[in-house]
Parts: sequence; C-alpha cells; structure tokens
Amino acid sequence: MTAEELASFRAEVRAWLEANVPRGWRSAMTNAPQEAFVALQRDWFHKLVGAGLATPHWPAGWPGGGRSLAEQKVIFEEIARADAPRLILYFVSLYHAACTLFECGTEEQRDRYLPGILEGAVWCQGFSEPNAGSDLASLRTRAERRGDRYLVSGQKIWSTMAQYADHCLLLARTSSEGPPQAGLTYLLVDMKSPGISVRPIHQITGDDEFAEIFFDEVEVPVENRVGEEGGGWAVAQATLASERGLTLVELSARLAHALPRLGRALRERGLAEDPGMRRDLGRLAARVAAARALADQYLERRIAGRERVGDASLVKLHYAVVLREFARLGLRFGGLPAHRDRGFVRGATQETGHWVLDFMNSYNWSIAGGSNEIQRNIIAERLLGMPREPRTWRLEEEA
Amino acid sequence: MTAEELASFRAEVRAWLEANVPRGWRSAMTNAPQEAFVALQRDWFHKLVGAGLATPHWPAGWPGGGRSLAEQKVIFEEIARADAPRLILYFVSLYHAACTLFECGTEEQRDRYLPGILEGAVWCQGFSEPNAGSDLASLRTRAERRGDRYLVSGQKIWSTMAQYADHCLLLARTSSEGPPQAGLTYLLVDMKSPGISVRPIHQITGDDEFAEIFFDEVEVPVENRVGEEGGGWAVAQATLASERGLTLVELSARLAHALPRLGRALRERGLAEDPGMRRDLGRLAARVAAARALADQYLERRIAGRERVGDASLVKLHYAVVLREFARLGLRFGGLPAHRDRGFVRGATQETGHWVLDFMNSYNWSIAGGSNEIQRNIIAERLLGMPREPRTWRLEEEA
Amino acid sequence: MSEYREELRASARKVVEDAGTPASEGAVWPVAVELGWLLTTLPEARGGLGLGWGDAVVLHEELGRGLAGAPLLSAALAAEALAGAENEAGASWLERLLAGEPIAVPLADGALAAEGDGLSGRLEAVPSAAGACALVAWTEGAEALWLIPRDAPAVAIETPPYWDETRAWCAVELRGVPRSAAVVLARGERAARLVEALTVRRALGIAADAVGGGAQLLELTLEHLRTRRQFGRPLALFQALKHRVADLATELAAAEALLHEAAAAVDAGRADAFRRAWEAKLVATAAYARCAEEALQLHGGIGMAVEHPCHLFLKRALLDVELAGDPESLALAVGDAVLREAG
Amino acid sequence: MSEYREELRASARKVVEDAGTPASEGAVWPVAVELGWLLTTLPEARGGLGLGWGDAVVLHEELGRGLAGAPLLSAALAAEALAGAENEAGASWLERLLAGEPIAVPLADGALAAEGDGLSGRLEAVPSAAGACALVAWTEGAEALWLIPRDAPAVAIETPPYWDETRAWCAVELRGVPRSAAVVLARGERAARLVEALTVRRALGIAADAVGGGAQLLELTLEHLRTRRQFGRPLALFQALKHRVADLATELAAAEALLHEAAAAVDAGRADAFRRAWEAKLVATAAYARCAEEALQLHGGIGMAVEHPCHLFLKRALLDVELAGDPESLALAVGDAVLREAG
Repeated sequence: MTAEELASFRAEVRAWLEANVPRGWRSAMTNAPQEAFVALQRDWFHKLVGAGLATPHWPAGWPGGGRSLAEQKVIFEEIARADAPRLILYFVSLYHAACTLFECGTEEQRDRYLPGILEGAVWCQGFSEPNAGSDLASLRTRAERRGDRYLVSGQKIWSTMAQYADHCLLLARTSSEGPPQAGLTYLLVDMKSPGISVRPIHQITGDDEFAEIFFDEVEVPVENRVGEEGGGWAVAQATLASERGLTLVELSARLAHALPRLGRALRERGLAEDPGMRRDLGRLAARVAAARALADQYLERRIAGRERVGDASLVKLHYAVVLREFARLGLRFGGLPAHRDRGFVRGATQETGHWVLDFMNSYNWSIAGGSNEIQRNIIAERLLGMPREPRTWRLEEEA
Repeated sequence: MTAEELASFRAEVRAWLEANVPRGWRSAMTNAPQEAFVALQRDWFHKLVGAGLATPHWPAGWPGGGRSLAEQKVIFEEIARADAPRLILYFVSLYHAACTLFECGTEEQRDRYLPGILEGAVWCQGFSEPNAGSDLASLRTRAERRGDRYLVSGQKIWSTMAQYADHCLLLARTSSEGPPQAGLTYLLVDMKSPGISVRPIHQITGDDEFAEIFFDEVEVPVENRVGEEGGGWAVAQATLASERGLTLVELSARLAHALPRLGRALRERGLAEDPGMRRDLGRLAARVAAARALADQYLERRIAGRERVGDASLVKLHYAVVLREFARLGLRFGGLPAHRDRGFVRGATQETGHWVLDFMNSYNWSIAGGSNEIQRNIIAERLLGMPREPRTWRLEEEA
Repeated sequence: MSEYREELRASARKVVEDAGTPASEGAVWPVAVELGWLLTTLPEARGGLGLGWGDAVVLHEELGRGLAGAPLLSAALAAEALAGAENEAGASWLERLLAGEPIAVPLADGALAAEGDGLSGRLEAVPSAAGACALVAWTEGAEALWLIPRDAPAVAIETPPYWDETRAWCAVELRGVPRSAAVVLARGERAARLVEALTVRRALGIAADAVGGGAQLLELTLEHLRTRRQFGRPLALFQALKHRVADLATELAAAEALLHEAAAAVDAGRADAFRRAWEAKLVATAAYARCAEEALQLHGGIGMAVEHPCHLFLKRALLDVELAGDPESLALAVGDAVLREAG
Repeated sequence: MSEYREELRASARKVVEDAGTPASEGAVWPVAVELGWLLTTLPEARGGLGLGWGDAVVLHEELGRGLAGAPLLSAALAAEALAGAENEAGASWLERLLAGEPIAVPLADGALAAEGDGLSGRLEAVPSAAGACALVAWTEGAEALWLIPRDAPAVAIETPPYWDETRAWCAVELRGVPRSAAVVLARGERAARLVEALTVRRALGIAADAVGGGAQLLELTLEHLRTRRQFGRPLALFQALKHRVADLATELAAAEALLHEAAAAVDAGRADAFRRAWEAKLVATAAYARCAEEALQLHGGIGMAVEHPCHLFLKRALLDVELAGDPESLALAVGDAVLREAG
C-alpha cells in the first residue's frame, strides 16, 4: 500500500469513527454498573466487526481480515484519536484466542471457534497464578490425562473479565519433569464446564475487571489441546505476541491525546499562570511524545522485519514509566480535590482525569504482562548483553 | 557537660572562629596554585592546634584533647557555620593516623609519631588500589617479611594529597591464604623511603588533590606494623571509623549554609521571581535540612551509645544523594554561564557555587569511602535483614 | 530522649497493634482518652502533662503506623487552641474534649469568612467532624479563631468519598452561622499567634503520620520480599530490589530525623521553627508517598487486591501529601526563606 | 529509512572512529568537506543533495558519538541560511563554505541588536568562530538575519574557558560593526521564517549529538561493567547495576525514536514540527545528561581521572542541555502548547 493509499485509508477510518463512536460514552460509563459497560462493549464490538475494523489482523478471506500491519497501526491510532472506548471485553477473543488458533490451532479448532468470535463469544486468558507473578514457568495448575480428556485442577488469577467469558485459554502443567517450561500444555476450556467457578477480584480501585478462576477436576477433551502435550510454553508465547505492539501504539497515542486533561486540571485549580507548573507540564508532554515515538518506531521495525530481541521490553517499560509520571503529575495538579473524586470511567484507560484512580491503574502496566523489573532484566540480558544470573543462585543456607 | 556549659563552649568557639578564620580565603584560594593552598592549610592548622580546636578527639592529657563527642560536634558545626577552610591536608594525620595509634598502636609508636602530628607532619592513607574499588578485601599490594623488615611492592590510588605526605598508613597483603581479609597487614611507612614514588592524579575537575603511590621493594621496619601480621583489616576498620560521623555533621551543615548561593544564582539569572524555581529551591532546602538532621541524629546516637550497624551508611548515602541534588539544581540555576565558569576554590567543599565543578566534586561522596552501591548493600543486609548474596555466586561458565 | 517518650511510644504501639490495621476510631479513641494521651501537650496549668511536640509526634507516628482513624491530631490542636484562648472562653469545651468528646479541626486550609452577622465557608478534610461536639477553625488571614458547636444553626456536615477511608473525613459547610452561636477563642495578634502555632503543629502531626506509616509499610514490604519467591529464590535476594528498599529506608530515616529536629525547634520556640516544620512535612510526606508507590510495585499483583493492606497505606500516604498545607505553597515558603537569606 | 541514510551513518561512523575520541576538528572537518556532508540538506538547486533532516540527524548522531569537534551543525545551519537568503546575497559565501571555510552560527540564543549604523551584542557558544570566515546571526525578535565577515571591523572573538573542550567554543562580541561591512541575508517575514527554520534545526542537531553521545557512552559503560570485577565477579552480574543500565538504554531508545519523529515532522513541514523539535531536544539532552551522570558513578574512581574519556562525555552532555534553547523556556513553550490544546 502506498503512502497515498494509506492516507486515504486513514481518512476513511477517521470518518467512520467520527460517525460511529458512541456519543458521550465517557459520561455514560462514569460510575456505571458493570452490566451497562458490558452492553456498551457488545454494541461497539458488533459495530466494529461490521465495519471490518475489529479483525484487520485476521488472514485475508475472513471478514475485515488481510490488512497489513501498517493499516492495523492506522486503525489503532485513529481509535485513540477518536477517543473510542477500548474493546476490553473482546481483546482476548480477537487477538489472543484468534491468533493462537491461526498460528497453532488445527483446522477443526479454527472452524469450531473463529466464527463464534466474530459473533461475540468472549474469551479469557488463564495464564497467571497466585504466587507465580511474572514467573510463568512456575505455574502449578495441573492437567492430568485420563483417556481422551484432561482433568484440570488449580487456580488462575488476574484474568480480565473472566466472569463474562465463554471460553478460556488455559496454560496447565501436565508434567513436572525436566525444565519447568517443558511440562506446560495449552488447552481451550469451555467456561460452562462443571467444576469451574469464577470470583471477581475486588481491586483497590473499586473495580472488578479481573477475576480468579478455580478449576476443580474440570474435564477438557483432548481435541481442545493446542499444540503438543508439553508444548504449551511455545503456544503461549504466540498468544502473548499476538498484538504485535499495536496496544502500545494505541495507549501511547491515548496518553498524548489526554495531555490537555492535565492542562484543564491546572486551570481548574487556578494554576495555569504559574510558569513552574506549565514547565512541568511541558516536560511531561515531551516524555509522552517520546513514549509515543518509541511505540511507533517499534511497530515500524516489525513492519520492516527489523525487530531485535528485547525491543518490545523497551517499549513496555518506557510506557509504564511515563504513564506513572503522567499519573504523578495528575495527582500534583489535582491536589486535595482529587482525593475526594471517586469518579470511575469503565472502558477508559489510565488517564481519565480522575487522578487517584489513574495513579492506581497505572500499575496495570508496571506489574502486569511482565513487570518493569522483568523488562529490565530482559533489556539488560538480551539487548545489552549483560550476563544472566546463574540458575543455581540460591540462599546460602539452601545451596 | 550540661546544656548550658555546652552553649557557653559554643559561644567561645564561635567567637574564636570569628576572630581567626582567614579573611577572604575563598577568593584567595580561587584558582590559586596548590602551593598557596598548602601554605594556607599550614597556617590554619597551627592556629587551630594552638587554640586546641584541632584535637578535641584526642585523649585528655594531650593538647586540646579530652573533649566529649558533644563538644566535638559543636566545633565541627561552628567551623561549618564560620565557613572556615576545610583542613584537608591534615585530616588523615589528626583523625586516621592519630586514632589508629591511640586505639591499636604501641606506646613506642605513639611516642614516636603523635608529637610530630601536632607539629604538622602530614600523613596520607594507602588503602585504595586500582581495580579494587570499594572491595578492600581484594587488595594486591604485597608486603613480604624479610627478617626485621617488610618489603613492600604495589600501587595505591586516590590518596589525598599524598604528594605532601611525610608518612603513609598502608594496608598491604602479607598472605594470600584463607579469606581475603585475613592476609592484610597494617604498616606505617615513611614517605621518604627509597622506592616510593608519588604521581598526582589529574582529575576531571582540573584539581590534583589525589595521588597514586607506587611502592617498589620499599623497606618498612617490622616495628612499624600496627597490630599483628594478618590483623590489618581490623586496624583499618578502626582507622575508617575514627571521625565517628563528625565529617558528615560538618559537611551537611556546610550544605545548609551554602543554600543562599543557589538563591544568588537565581537572582543573577533573573529568575528569582519565578515561583517554579523558588519552589524547587524550597524542596531542595527541605532535603538539605533532612540530611543535616540525619547526620546530627547519628552523632547523638553515638554519643548515647545507641548506634546500630548500618546507621553510618544511611547518613553517608543520604548525604551523597542530597549533595548530588544540590549540584544538579546548581547546574539548572546556573544555566549556560555556569559552563564557562572554571573558578576553582581549593579547600572548599562541593558547593562552591561553581556549578560544573561542584557537580563533579559531588562524586567524591557517591564513589569514595564506600560507594552509594556499597552503602545500599550494607543498609539492605545489615539494617533491614535482607539476605546476603551467596559468596559462591559466579558467572555460570565460571561456576 | 525523655523516658516518657519511649514509654508513650510503647504504650501507643500496643494500643494501636491491638486494634488491628487499620486501627479503627472506635477501638483507639476511648483508650486514648483513658490513657490521657490528650493531656500530652496540654500545659500543666490546664491539668495537662505540659510535654512538648517532641513527645507528641511519637504518638502520631504510632497512630500512623496502624493507620489509626481516631482524630487525635485534631484533638491535640483543639486542646492547644482552647488552652490558648482569651478570657477562658474555651474552658468548658476543653473539659468536654478531655472527657472524650472529639472537637474537630480542619487538617487542610479552608475558606472561612465572617460576613455580617454570620460565619460562612467550607472547610475540607475535617476528621471525624460528624461525631464531634464542636469545630475549631479560623477565618482567613487568621483574623479570629472560632469554636463552632456542632449543633449551632446552619452547620452542615458532609462525608465526601475520600479515597483514604482509614480516617473519617468530613467537609463542614457553614452557611451563615450566627456569631452569637459561636465562641470567639481569640482575635487579632493573639489569634494570629494561635493560628501560627496550630498550623505548625498540624504540619508536625501529619509529618509524624507519614513517618510512622512509611516505617510500617516498609516493614510489610520487607516481609513480603523475604517470603515471596520467584524464579526459585526469595525476592529478597534480588539486588535491584534490595537497593530500592535501602533507598526507602534511607529516605524514611532522614524524614524521621528531620521530624524530631523540627519538633525540637517548635518546642524551643526557635526562630526557624516554621521553616523546619514545613520542611519536615514536605520531606516526610514525600518519603511516605514514595515508599507507598514503591511498596505497591514491590508487592506485585497481590497489592492490587483490597484484601491486602498495601492500598490503605497508599491512599493515606497520597492524601497526607495534600494535608497540613498545600505542598506547593510550603515549598514556595521555604524557597523564599532561602532567598531572603541570600540577601 | 533511506539507503542513503544508512550509508551516511556508516561513512560518518568510520570517519569519526578513525579520528579517535574525541574526534578532533582537524581530523574530521576536511574529510567532511571532501565527502560532501555539507551538501546533505542543501537544496538541489544550490548543488546540494536536497535531503532532509531525517538524514542529517544521522550525521550529527555519529559526530556526537565520537565527541567530534568539527562545526558541522553550525555549517549546516549557515548553509540553510545562505541558501534561503534574499537576492542571492549569500551566494558567494555559500561557495566559500562549501569549499571548506567554516561559517559560524551561535548554538545558544544571543543578544544582537542593530543600533544606529552598527550591529552590537554578544553571542555565546559559537563553535569554531575563531577559524571561521564569517558568522551568521540574527537580531533579537528575528527582525533580520545577518552575515558578518570575520574580518569586519569591531568584531572581537574570545575563547571562554568552557568545561566542554571537545568543541572549540567561542564568544563573539560585536561592538558596533558597521552595517556596510555586514550582509543582510533576510528581513521581515523572510527573516522570521529563516530564523524559525534555523532554531528548529539547531534543536534537532543538538538532540542528535545527545542521542549519539549517549549511545556511545552507554557502550563504554557496558564494556566497563563486563570487564571490571568486584567481590570476585564482574560488575555486570550485579542486578542493581543491570537494572540501571537497562533504564539508560530505555531512555536513550525513546530519545532516538523521538528525534527521528521530530526530524520527519520538520521535513514534512508539519504544524507540530516546532513542538516536536523542542520535545526531542529536551528528551535527548536529558537522557544524555542522565546517562553521563550514571556512567560516571558506574565507572567508579577511574572515571574521575582525565585519562578516561568519561568526563568528556559528561561535560559535553551537561552543556548540550543548555544549547539550542534554554531548557526552561523550551519546556514552557511545550507546556503552553498543551494548555492551548486544553482550550
């Protein structure tokens, strides 16, 4: 696609979004019940699917599919620019589940699940466990083979909106032999199976967009396995790589578009004439511009096939750091009044202008999906060539 | 000593300093040659010794000696308040050498060296080595016993004003058996001994207050050993603890007294009306006040016998961090003009108002005397009870 | 350090620990009254212990440690105001306070004006005002210091939804409270001096809350690092994390030292007492906020769930930054003091 | 990314590496002239390559990497000014520049005024002015853009003792240089546009210097950590240090991305080009300064000796912060742009 074609595609997407983004969704979603949010997500999902804007990353032949990464980038940028709701409820379905099926699923699995995704089936992800943190290799949920089924028992945590999910992408341990990654197997689990219970996590923000999932001898047919038994780790890597940097292109663009909210906060507190405050706003704006440029550059690199191991960590770490700086400045500009503002916008991001909430939500990026500390390890070891810590490193009394 | 007596002692010291601090020494020492500086140090040393203010920490019976830690604190505070020159040339003599002799020396050694110190003999310290950094246990300068002498060969670095020294406190390796600390021996070395050469280090500031010392089969009589052969590590600890926190009481007080220099820098650049700049100055002033309070509290704890292992590290780390913040704000307030200001004040500290110089000199506190990183290790392990890293921890290919 | 100080600390720690975290107002306040904590800084002539804020801050450190909800800072400020009132105007109210009826003082700067016959304005961040028998507040510019009985006409008390729920935050709206229904505690020079004394002590109290809360949160975090394992070893073995907690410990130690120095300056009536109090509050609340920010990161996901107390410390720490004087204004005041020294 | 860009980078890197660190003016300038680097951004109509600053910044990154002393940024700005001059006023001077005679442009905002018959003022941070054949500068408010021949009357050139000695810093004092001795390159609207173009490109050039210098200094530091041992293991095995270099790499990567984004905005004449250029300069010089500050710490004592190049990077990094627009003013300009967006 030439630069002109891309520009005309952008104009098309922009026009469609201007006509279709639900008017006033931010105020409608402020302090709204979870159900209203789910209804909004459904409507918006079906609109986007109908316009072919939800599945640009699917292969050609599928509705909306066959778009280049450059076109996908345009869509994400325009969604951020239009301040559309984030498609939180369907992200796992459209990206994690679909890409896993395209890359590692069987034809039967694709035929069985992909049409449902387009119709609005909700998927959740069952990777994280309590006490595993960023160390996925240490997962303990077990799947035992019994004839043509697996029996799954264990507990998953931090699963986004699992309470609404129809299916789950599950990473479970089928063996404890060998290196810890080697015993993991990847399963597709029907969330209506007997033995599954879901408990929303009461978050410190008052939200409950994450849930715990408990598996008590849940039967999963062998044909629901993706990849080989013991090959789950590699499949999970494909799942996690599915959004290919697009999310951070969108989020850093949203951060840039949200800067005026800080300006308005200054005005509201009568501080807009203060040069010190205005300079601090300018310094943050420069940092946000850098975060956005880094995310964009990363996607350009992927498009050009020049990505290096560790590049993704640079983008995620930098975004998480700048997001925290944004939230900190919001707290400062918001002052005392921010502390009695419990306004809560569902489906928004971490820069809603409700500063205490935003500050807490900023941890979703510094902890989840590989904490800042993990990203620093990866950058140091994989990108900068610092040596890894020895695997045998234990407390002296344990050694 | 009661609070009243202490107050009257303070008044006395203050009056003496007001009458005796060399007038205009800062301008006289700005861009002065090293020799002029040495002359100033000598004069000031003799004046202080004469007034009994240089040796308050020496035992009673010695001139000026027998003062309590509380009185010593008063002297250091008043010296900072009076903005007297720092006694850089004699600090090792008065503190490190004298305290080592008092605590670990023989009577013969004390008789031989202490009167000389009062008369102005200059001592230097030979602990650090190239490639040893903060890891003193790894020292490689060797002392081989030959009858009633040691033959010393090796290289020491970062020795303050060694080019003017008459004697050296040397830590050398007499054995490579056992744990690395165990093979160290403490020697008193005459700097006029054949085989010694001294090379000033050209520092990045343009100064050369530090030097390297090269030892080429230097003969040191066995009677110049302090403590047992192999017992040098413990003696060196006594040396390093000799100033007992007084230096940081003085330096953090000097930092507080130097804050107005930042205010003047703002005025000179026409920024004194800017509320942002004034707030940043206020925030730094608060940090400096905290550094000073911490140093004072530490000394009070020593006076009360309530010091905990690791407390000294808190004080040093915090001072180094705040000093750097001071220097950074100086650079900011100084702006472009600071970069063509090569003014250089000998015998001052790290807050001379020559901001680029001050910034560089601030590393004397974050690197030397146990780097910030070493202090953090000590705080984490000794004060907070975090486990130590295993001693067996090596690169995998080395393990 | 006085022996009483260490006894007070031990006693307070026990009360607060027994009350759990967060230590509820109901569990702490009656014991505090019973144990005479309200008497700490009250002059001996008023039946108090006549101790200084060097001792009082120890109490507030311990209350901060346990995230206590009891309005003891507010009570101490009220006692200060009542004991310093002209014409014994506050005597009967002081009795009620010492008997255990809270009197509330705003912990943030509000906007109160005496207009015509009435007092009007809105006072924010007034702890436990709903259960108090009265409110002590001052008109802008410290022209006068007032006591307004809870049941005076035109007093409306709201409970805004503060994120920090460990303290019972209220807002008080005065909509033309008749002067006759309120008590003037002081006017003119005396009011100015009293208000100065209150704002300085308020800053010390919040700084102490921060020092105590930070210390306790650091302990929780250290415990987490010691027990939580990742990649087959305790987090406490990761040097990067060790260095970060070392930095937190350093900042908190410095904040504590400055707090005690500032309290000593206030007790001695030193000329630099104001500046030290603002500095102590700035440093302590910044250290607490930093500690809370880092603690949440170091706890990982577990800290994001309400079951874990991490967030209670965080929300209180972030609010403390804004209490007892807007931090931007305090920093400006300190900076200007330095500029004045610069001549 | 253009192929030319990568070739330019490789070629510049080789020239600069061959010249050693710091790469001296004498070793780089003649080669730069010979290889046609001065032609990079010159319009094709003027015999240049007509490439954009997206390409030019690559060159300045490489010069920054080698701490090069050659005044190529100044030359590129001079070429831009001469090529954009009205009435071909600058044509003969452009020829002299392309033939290898440097023309100097101040890299900091100076104070030049046209008073009566003469030009007066002091221009700071003018690189290599002593060896230049002329100076290009603008009067305050961008009223006019001037070329002042080196040998014009009343031109005094000083060499203030800048801490950064890798570049040949001069100050130029104009003490009533007769207008007749100077050349007006542009006035009015045209001057305003040209000066805008120069200040934006100057910011890109300094940002590029910072990005290149930071990258090279990070490499030196990584090498030090890999080879230097303490407590029996290489420093590179200490996680706390690994995390710190990871942070530096992240900041530098973001600065580099923003630099290229800003250069693209400038080349495309986008409306946000200014803001991007200021942002790029702020971010890049802050990242360089932070990298230099950390590098000196991570090098330990060895970095404090003049033999080690660490300090050359530090002094250049700290100076870059102050060049191409005072950072406080740039931050204010960006902040105000955000405020305008806030409506």
